[in-house]
Amino acid sequence: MDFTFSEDQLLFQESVRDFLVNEVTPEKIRELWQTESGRSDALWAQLAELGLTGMTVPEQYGGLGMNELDFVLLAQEAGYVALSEPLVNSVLVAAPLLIEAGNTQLADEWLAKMASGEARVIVGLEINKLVEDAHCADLLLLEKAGAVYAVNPAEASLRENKSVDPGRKLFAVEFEASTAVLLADGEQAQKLITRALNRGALGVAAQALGLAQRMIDLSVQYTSERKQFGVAIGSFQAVKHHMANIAFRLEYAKTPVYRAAYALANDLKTSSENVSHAKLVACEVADLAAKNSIQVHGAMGYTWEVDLHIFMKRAWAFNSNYGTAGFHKQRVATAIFNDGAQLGAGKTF
Amino acid sequence: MDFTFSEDQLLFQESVRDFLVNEVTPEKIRELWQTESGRSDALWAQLAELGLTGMTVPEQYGGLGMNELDFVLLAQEAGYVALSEPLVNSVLVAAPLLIEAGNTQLADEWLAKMASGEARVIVGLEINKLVEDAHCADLLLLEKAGAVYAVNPAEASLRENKSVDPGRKLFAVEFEASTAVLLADGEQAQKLITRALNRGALGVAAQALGLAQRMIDLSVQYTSERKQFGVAIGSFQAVKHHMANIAFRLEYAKTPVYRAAYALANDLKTSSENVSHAKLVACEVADLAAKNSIQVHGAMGYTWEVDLHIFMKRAWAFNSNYGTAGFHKQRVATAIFNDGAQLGAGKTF
Amino acid sequence: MKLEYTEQQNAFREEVRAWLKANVPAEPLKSFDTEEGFQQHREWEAKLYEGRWGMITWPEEMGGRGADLLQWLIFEEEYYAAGAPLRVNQNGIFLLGPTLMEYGTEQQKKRFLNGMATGKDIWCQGWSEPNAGSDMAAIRSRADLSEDGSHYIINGQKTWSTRAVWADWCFGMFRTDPESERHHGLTFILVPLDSEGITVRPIPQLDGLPGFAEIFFDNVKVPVDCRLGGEGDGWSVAMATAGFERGLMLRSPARFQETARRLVELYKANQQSADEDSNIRDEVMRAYMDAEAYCLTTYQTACRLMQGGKIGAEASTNKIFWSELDQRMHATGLKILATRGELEPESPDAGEVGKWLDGWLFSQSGSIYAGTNEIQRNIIAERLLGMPRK
Amino acid sequence: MKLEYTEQQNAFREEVRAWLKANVPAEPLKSFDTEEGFQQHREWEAKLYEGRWGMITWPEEMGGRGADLLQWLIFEEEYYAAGAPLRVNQNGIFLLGPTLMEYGTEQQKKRFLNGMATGKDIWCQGWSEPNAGSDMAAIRSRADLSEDGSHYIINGQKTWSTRAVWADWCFGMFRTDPESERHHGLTFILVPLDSEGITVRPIPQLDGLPGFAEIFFDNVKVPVDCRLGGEGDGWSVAMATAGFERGLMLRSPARFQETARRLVELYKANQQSADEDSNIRDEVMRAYMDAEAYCLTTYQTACRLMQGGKIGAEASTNKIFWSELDQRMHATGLKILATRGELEPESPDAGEVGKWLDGWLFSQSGSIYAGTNEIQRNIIAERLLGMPRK
Repeated sequence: MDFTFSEDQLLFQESVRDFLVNEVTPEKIRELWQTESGRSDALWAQLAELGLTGMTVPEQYGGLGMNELDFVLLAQEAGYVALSEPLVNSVLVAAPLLIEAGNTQLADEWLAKMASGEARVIVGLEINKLVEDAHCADLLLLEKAGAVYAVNPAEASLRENKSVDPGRKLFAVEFEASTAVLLADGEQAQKLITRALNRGALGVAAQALGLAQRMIDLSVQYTSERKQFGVAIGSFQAVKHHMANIAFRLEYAKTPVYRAAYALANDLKTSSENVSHAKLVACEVADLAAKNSIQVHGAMGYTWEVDLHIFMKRAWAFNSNYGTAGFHKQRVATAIFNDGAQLGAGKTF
Repeated sequence: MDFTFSEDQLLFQESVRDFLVNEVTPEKIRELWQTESGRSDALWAQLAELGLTGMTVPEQYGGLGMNELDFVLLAQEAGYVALSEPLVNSVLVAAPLLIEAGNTQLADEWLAKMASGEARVIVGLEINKLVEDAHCADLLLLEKAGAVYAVNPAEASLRENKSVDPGRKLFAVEFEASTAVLLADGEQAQKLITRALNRGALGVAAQALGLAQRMIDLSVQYTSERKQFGVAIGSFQAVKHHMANIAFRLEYAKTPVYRAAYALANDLKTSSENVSHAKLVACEVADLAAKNSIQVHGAMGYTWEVDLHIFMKRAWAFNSNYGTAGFHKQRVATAIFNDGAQLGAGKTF
Repeated sequence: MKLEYTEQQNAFREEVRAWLKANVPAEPLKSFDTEEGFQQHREWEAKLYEGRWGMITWPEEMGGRGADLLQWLIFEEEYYAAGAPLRVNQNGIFLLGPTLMEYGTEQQKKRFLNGMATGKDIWCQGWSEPNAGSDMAAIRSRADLSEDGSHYIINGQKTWSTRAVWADWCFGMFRTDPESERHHGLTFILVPLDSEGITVRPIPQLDGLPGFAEIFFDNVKVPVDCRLGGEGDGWSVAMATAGFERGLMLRSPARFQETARRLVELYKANQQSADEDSNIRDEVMRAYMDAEAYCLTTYQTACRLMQGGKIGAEASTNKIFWSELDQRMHATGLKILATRGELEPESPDAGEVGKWLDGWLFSQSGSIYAGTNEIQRNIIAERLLGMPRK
Repeated sequence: MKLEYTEQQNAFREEVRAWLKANVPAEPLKSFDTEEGFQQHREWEAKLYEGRWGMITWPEEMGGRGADLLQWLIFEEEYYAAGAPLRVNQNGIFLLGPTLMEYGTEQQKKRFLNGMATGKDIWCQGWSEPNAGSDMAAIRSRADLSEDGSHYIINGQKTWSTRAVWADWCFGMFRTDPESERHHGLTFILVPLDSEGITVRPIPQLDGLPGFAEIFFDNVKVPVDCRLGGEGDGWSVAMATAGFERGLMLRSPARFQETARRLVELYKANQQSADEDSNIRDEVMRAYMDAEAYCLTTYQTACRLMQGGKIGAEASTNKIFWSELDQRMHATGLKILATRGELEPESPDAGEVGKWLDGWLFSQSGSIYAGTNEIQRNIIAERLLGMPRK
């Protein structure tokens, strides 16, 4: 029994954090909002150089051959800077799906390019209705009517939708099955989809942890500097308690997320319920962080100018991403209310 | 349109409040806890003298012939002192039920005695499972298997149960229908029971308002006197906000209670939903008052010695009295989710 | 207590309803945080004025109807039920107007009230300053009387001034006694926004639109007859402006009851998916009950005031209740919309849901402006409950 | 990360389980807040000691098993799952014991540890004073060294001393330097409760039982060899006692996981009526998830500590989380029980529900004792987040 990350995992997290905090600054984010695609090839290349885009790509394709547990802390850091490049989905959803689909020709064609950063492979699951970042896809892996297809973006039509979060690019995607490669249908497709959904939800959950931490940091900094009635507003007990309420819940959202990553990495039978627990509490704490942070920022928090909204809007958008609270509650309920459920002390591991 | 109480109603409230605060002190309550019956004939006689026991008894029987709206503020005051005498139920539930049952012989026999304070008539509805104060009843009006009976207490067997609130006396009551007078069955019984239940729930709601106010008052007093870290703990913002959170909700629980009283007094079609709304929010605010009050009292609030628990336990016991939150939520849901529901601006009155 | 409308009240409601039915624009106006929308709303105000519906609580001789608070509530119920446009000149007609009637000279009333009523002059507030958000007594912008006593010279900065970007006038408080502290030495002054030395810097809000602005004053000359009340009396004039009756004008129950009604509809239309999260049903029900309670308490207060009663800490209990209710209702709406909840109204796949996102963003400000809810809680604890200040 | 038990850990669990199965009393013991129950629990402690299960984290030579934190967690899981009795001497074995091992002289260890381990000596705490609840630095009870230096003379009053009514010894802090302020000049002293000059006044708690007491000291003579650590070092000795590892001993996840499990059962047994209030299902699910999260985080912390990590503000996040979870779970339990929820366990119509009411009452103290949750939130804000103190 060891519920800690390895030295290596922690060091990797630290170096990725340093990179992201320096490179993905609020100023850069605002610049990218002004561009057509909202995405940066240069940044993507840097992420590839760090080995990140190939984290889950097998070594034979030039990747690192790592798993969900190796990546979860990095996804958290991606959330901390509200990264908009499709890194988390690429690592957690696209590469594993491509591998598990078992089409060696496609795998051979794309995995090396994913690892090198040459290509972005984008997954679209029906649970999300719209496909994020479909516009910058080199290959689309799409769920449609219970089957999974590999789609050449040139054969798909995209209809853009605007999210409240200017960093999210959402598209309704249509394609003819006849123009695509069928990867799986029936039961196999269901399996693939469930696993992709779990990984996507884990990615959202991990990023939500980072978002919550960032909003705490921004708020603590703001309230320590901003004065009212002659003192820093961060010295008011009501302001402190708003922050403490995020912080203590965050501690109890992290471990469910790590456990979910572990479950997926080890293909445990409890994966789905663990992921749902993680997604629920991580999104809740990010949501609370948004609520309390805007409140302690006062009118400043309501502006476009202060950086808080970058993270707040991402947190709002994440609430229903890869499954609403209701969807995940149903999965947890199924696990704990069934008659054979193993509950109580000593039944956790 | 006039949403205010009359001068007379407010003056009556004031005089009853003065009486109760002087006569039903925490010291007296603790004394009564030590007695076998827990009830005081002397106090009951005083309540009768003030005209209270006959509030809803027709004038021809020596009562005041008043209605739910005339009484609601007084029920609130009864809650403020955590009165244990069965006054609220007698006025709101027993007398109206006896009148509406339409058995003139029984009415002639008992109503005058109720007004004069000579007799206590106690109602037992199945929704409460146990019958409060059955031990001091001169006549029992009991629901059983869809019918309503008048039962001579001598023909009933009582099994005492202990409530967390030492001021509440609860009894499982059994009787043979053959020894009782059948007052109503079938549809008529249903009507009587629903009306009695609504009145009982209104009584609980009104008392809950008083309880919440009392807990605020006790807590404000305690935290203004008690010092920690060199200052009155009531000057800490967290303590203030605990209290403010009760106070602002209390303002928005009062008007639903008054509206419910008005609806019952005027036999409006919305009575049931109005009562349920009132019961829900009034019990919630009393529950919150208990929670926040014990917290600001610190360890003192956890003792038997400080008066807070007298009111806190009554609030806890009221939560499921005359219908759980679930029961009342169902009634509200029925009203607002049906397809013909008249909702929105301008539809309130 | 009589919870029934009189015949006159019912007739009044019918009259309002009929006029609105005939006049409310079929197409919703653009947001008044855009230049085009602002002009549309200004025109709507003119139309309301023509029908004498612009400020019904004003006296008849000033274009109003001398309506009482209950008529106001009825008017608002019909107004919201009809989906009529938001009021772009509410700062003028509901806040400054009544204050002018109380503190203004005859000349000032003549000069300002009509332009306010017709929508010709749109007013914005100049309360907050960069370091005086919830703490108005910390105001530092100065107004110095010229040597000849003919005008004030204003220097300083105001911020969070709603709709200042396209407004015509600003009213606010300025420090006329440079030695003074806190709420002493402040004066209430009306400032034309086209004065020389004024710079208005739009502040984009959460939705990206410039809903408010900073106003910079650089030696701005304002004639003394633009002073409302006496020099140094600013605080008491301003407090009158901030009173509850005025608050009621701005946040009438109808607004929240209509949101609650739409939420019930939204829930019913999506019940199957919504019920996956068993809290949602409860939240919807609670929204309905709370909006109803807000209505009940407002009616109670209005009746009490009409009978000569005074306002206590209701302004604070009220502020907390409606603002947090508004946020909860919109949060629930977005939950029901699920993945559609994040879409901007103009998105092709958004459907009829944009209102909820807009409303959600707007609701965020409710717990902040006009004294944060933390300050309101302090006020309740100290003034209503008498807890020790420190 | 490896979330699987080792073979040794599994074997250890089996051993614990087998012993408990053979030894846990079939009939639940009476409450240890009654005299009879107290004696029953004291006997149970003796039995645990005989099986070397009394304080498994103690070194073997002191009757323990030198168990690590993970073994402790496993032990607790089996202990709660078996429904074994509450620990009447937890103040001694989990708080004072380890402190004695660290700060005590050899003679003191010899003298006190065995009686503590066997349950012969039950210890209570003497921290709080009437005007020093959450503010331990405000302690005013004095211990003056006698002229010959052989003993202290203690005067003053302690309060909220849990189980002091039937305890044998008290440990606590006293002011030995009368000139000192705050946390200086305090000394940690062990006091036999049968000393002359001691009066113990029981304080009845919410359930009417004397769960704690006030202790009055009137010229109580205590030999100097009852001092733990140096004179004036009380604060640092006490802080060691209050540390997280100790907290973990007292509030292990197993307790809350078993409550959550019982809550799920209660819900399933009453699902039809419980579902009338759609929140209940959600609350039950949340209770399960939160208890699980508490377990996960505790395991994480335990593993980190075993690898040489240090404790930060976890003691505060932990305190808030479990105490509020405990209250919520019991509130939900009572809601499900509906009208039965208010009944005392011995009531004929209560059925098997008394546990919930008892647990609810007990849970009320969780957010208050050992530093109220408001103080814990201050600590998180100031120490974990670095917010300004004032």
